[in-house]
Amino acid sequence: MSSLFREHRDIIERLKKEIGSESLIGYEIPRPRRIWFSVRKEKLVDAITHLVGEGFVHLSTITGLEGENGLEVIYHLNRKGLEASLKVEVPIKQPVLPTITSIIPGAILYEREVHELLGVVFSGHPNLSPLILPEDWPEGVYPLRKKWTNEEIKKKLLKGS
Amino acid sequence: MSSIIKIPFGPQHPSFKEPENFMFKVDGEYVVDVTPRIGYAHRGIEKALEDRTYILDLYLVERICGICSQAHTTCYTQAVEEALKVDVPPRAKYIRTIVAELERIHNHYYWLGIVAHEIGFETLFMYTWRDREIVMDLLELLSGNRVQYAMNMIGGVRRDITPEISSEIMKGVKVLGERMEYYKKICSNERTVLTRSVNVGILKTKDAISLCAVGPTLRASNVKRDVRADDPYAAYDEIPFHAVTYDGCDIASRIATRCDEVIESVEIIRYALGHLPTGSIEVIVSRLVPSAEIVSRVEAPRGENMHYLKSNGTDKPERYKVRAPTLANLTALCKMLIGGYIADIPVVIAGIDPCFCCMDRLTFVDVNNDKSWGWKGEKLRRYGIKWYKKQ
Amino acid sequence: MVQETIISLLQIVIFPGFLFFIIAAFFYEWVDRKFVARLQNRYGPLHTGPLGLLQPFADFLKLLSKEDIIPYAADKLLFSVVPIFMLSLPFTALFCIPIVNSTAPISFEGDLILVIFITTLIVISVFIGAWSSTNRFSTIGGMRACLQMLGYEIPMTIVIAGPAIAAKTLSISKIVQWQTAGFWFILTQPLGFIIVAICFLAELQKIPFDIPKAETEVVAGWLTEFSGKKLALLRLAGDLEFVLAGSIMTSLYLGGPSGFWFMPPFVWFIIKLTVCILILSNLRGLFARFRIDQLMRGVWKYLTPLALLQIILVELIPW
Amino acid sequence: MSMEEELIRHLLKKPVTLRYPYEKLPPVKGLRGKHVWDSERCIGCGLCATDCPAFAIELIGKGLTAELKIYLGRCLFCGQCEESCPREAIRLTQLYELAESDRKNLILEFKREST
Repeated sequence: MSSLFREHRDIIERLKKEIGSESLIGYEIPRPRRIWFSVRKEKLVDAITHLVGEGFVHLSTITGLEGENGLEVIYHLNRKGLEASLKVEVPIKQPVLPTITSIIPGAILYEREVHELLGVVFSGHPNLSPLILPEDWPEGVYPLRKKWTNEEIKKKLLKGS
Repeated sequence: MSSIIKIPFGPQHPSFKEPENFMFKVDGEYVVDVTPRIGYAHRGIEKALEDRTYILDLYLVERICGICSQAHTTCYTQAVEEALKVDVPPRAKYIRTIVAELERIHNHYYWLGIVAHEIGFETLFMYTWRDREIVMDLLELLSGNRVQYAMNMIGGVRRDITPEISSEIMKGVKVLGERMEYYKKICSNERTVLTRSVNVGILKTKDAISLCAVGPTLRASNVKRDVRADDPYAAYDEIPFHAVTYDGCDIASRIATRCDEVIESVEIIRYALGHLPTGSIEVIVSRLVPSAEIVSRVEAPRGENMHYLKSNGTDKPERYKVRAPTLANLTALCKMLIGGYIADIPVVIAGIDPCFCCMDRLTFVDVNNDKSWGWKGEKLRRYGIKWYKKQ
Repeated sequence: MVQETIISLLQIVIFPGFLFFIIAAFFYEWVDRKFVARLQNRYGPLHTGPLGLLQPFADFLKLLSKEDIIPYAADKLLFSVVPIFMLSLPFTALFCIPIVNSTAPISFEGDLILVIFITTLIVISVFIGAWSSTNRFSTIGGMRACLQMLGYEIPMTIVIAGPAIAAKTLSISKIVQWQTAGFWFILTQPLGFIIVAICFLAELQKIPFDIPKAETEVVAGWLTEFSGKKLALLRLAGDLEFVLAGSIMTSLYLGGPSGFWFMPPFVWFIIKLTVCILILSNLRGLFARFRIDQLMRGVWKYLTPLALLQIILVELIPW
Repeated sequence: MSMEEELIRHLLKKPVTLRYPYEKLPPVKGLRGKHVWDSERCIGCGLCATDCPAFAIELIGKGLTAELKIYLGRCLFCGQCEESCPREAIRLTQLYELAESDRKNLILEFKREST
């Protein structure tokens, strides 16, 4: 088991060297084959390119959620069973993140989904059109945000139609 | 440049079992571009998961998809157990693996019937769905229900495998293995099936990796990646098995991959039944889940199933994200469709075994703003034929 | 004098005439559905009448009672004429087939060419029906039907000429008489029999070649807009075509109503017809559907040369 | 290589389809069907009502005089109520033919005999 943990720690060290230790806010290894990073917004693209270089080619998905202080976007990268989750915090007032579709083409759909349900704008995304919700979904209503509880959305929809 | 025509492959279409709409740009018989317009079966499950307790969520997660319900519940219960730092008794892990493999057999028989129906092979469709009854009866015997098994519970499994059930499963599984070998022989030698499946819906290895495809679609493009082998869960670390890969990158190799996977599942079930450890099958757990962030992955019949749980100490999850396999295969599907024949669209779409209600849990729409006149239903064959007449 | 006219009138209307053909059409649709069902390990029609025998008739009645919609943009006249026209074609062709004895009600030198012309006319009327119903699916289905006809018509015509050349006549009745005297053409021209079987499958739009009606791609093809009485007539026409195909195969290759034992010729004809129908049904349960381009390539690359080879063989082998 | 000999072999075999109203398979032992309620055992704790994913169980009254109303129309037959009941008061039987012509019959009313 320890060899596994040592390998995880090596990955973290290499990433720390790559993007500088101050922008790697925190890391954690809860169990074998799982690593959690949290990275500063500016260093996101470098961290992703570095990890892809390390072999984390498969992007399982991008999770978006509203944490205590602003929106959190988590990139779940995967290499042969080892799941590295990269967390990035985004202020709720100005949720903008650079897109990673140039590095991993498969991310194109996940980013559009986070954009639509959470309101995070991915700059440089080929076409950031809405993805899941119907065409007549009112502007600015992001269902996965805490503010928009079910009653709120119902009220908005009924008022809109 | 001959006329590019925009054709909607309508939400209501005989070859789709669920509402799904693809907007095709077609240059004569060849597909130039495809944009999926999905979301018809979107039920906002993630929002619903957040305001229900963990016990109620179990049954909501199970009903994300009709066929891969065991995969979703295994993934869910594993996530919650990891958050609770509870270790499930080994016998429960083995039972979970057995039911998961039975469900894989069930899914692949179902899928083979659908593909046979798409290429017009009615007889194979009838035969595969007749043999699927065997595995559904086994599951009913084991769990009390043919489709939504409700076998998993947070902290273990609800029903035990008695010796008679285990011998019954052994008998049924043997028949299933032989029948699948016969179907594999048919699908790889029958001339009419080959003409409709070889070099159809090509997904090269390079594209499969870069577009993050998952499951049999990925393994049929010669990429050896299987969650059961790489990131073993339940009892997969103690059960010897190898991931099946083919290098044909087309529908024929996807058929062969799934046939081999059924034969592999038969071996797994036999081994698991033989080495079933004794002991209890469940552990009583508290209803309040301490706060944690968990990523749990399972190899569903259609591909890698990923759940993300963020718990906050109460009895309701704070955020629960589900990413179904069909969603990952969607970009790969668009790649496959482009450049292919129009007549092959139903087969190629059926090739990735799409489960739109899985995917619609969260899905994609590309509303192109330029003038796209919506034809009811699907008229793309007409343009294919007109192009043929000119040829 | 009056008696003969009544008898011949009865012959035309009742026995080897309309009523018999309609009953034969329903019966053979039932045989086809039951046989393919048994091949696929299921029951097939069951509850209407003994062993589901009346199921085709029940479908026919049900459709007659259904609402008959003419699409708004459709060409009204053509749309209503086509079903009747399509029903009359197989009838006329069936009269040229000797059933009771070895001369058919209509038999003149060259009725073989009339029958082949009628099979082509059927496809033309399919196209007119499809075109007049201005539905996208039906136009696609109509186009596909014509493309398919381009494919199978030529090999079928070449191969059917085989028995005509061997029997040195162009009348089906004389060919049958020649076979009753001599031997059946299936013995000397087995290749011809196979090619005719495949071409009739394509003409009847059965499974390997049901591209015009491929429900997974084109909903119901050219049949999409027809409903009610028109659809009932069209389905009946389809069944009659099925009987027509079977009877052409029996009369050209299996010697029509001729048998050596005590049984009357009519029973022999029914037995041979059933055998041909079962062959066609078996083929129906065996294959997956071809794509339109594969069909065209397959027909032009394999079927037509084989048909030519068959004709050359007929020439070389004297008898 | 075609399925020809397989088809012929099945020609004489008995078809697989089960003609339901006339031939019925015996229900499997563990089948989850219609509910049965045991009034002595039930202590009216309401756990089944809270744990029902489809909110199909309604508890009337409290404690030992509680009665149950089950909406079969909404029930998933998942067996969670059977699972959560501390006293095994509610059980799922093997009765699976629950079709009704009238919606009111779909509501199971479990009353206590008023002694």
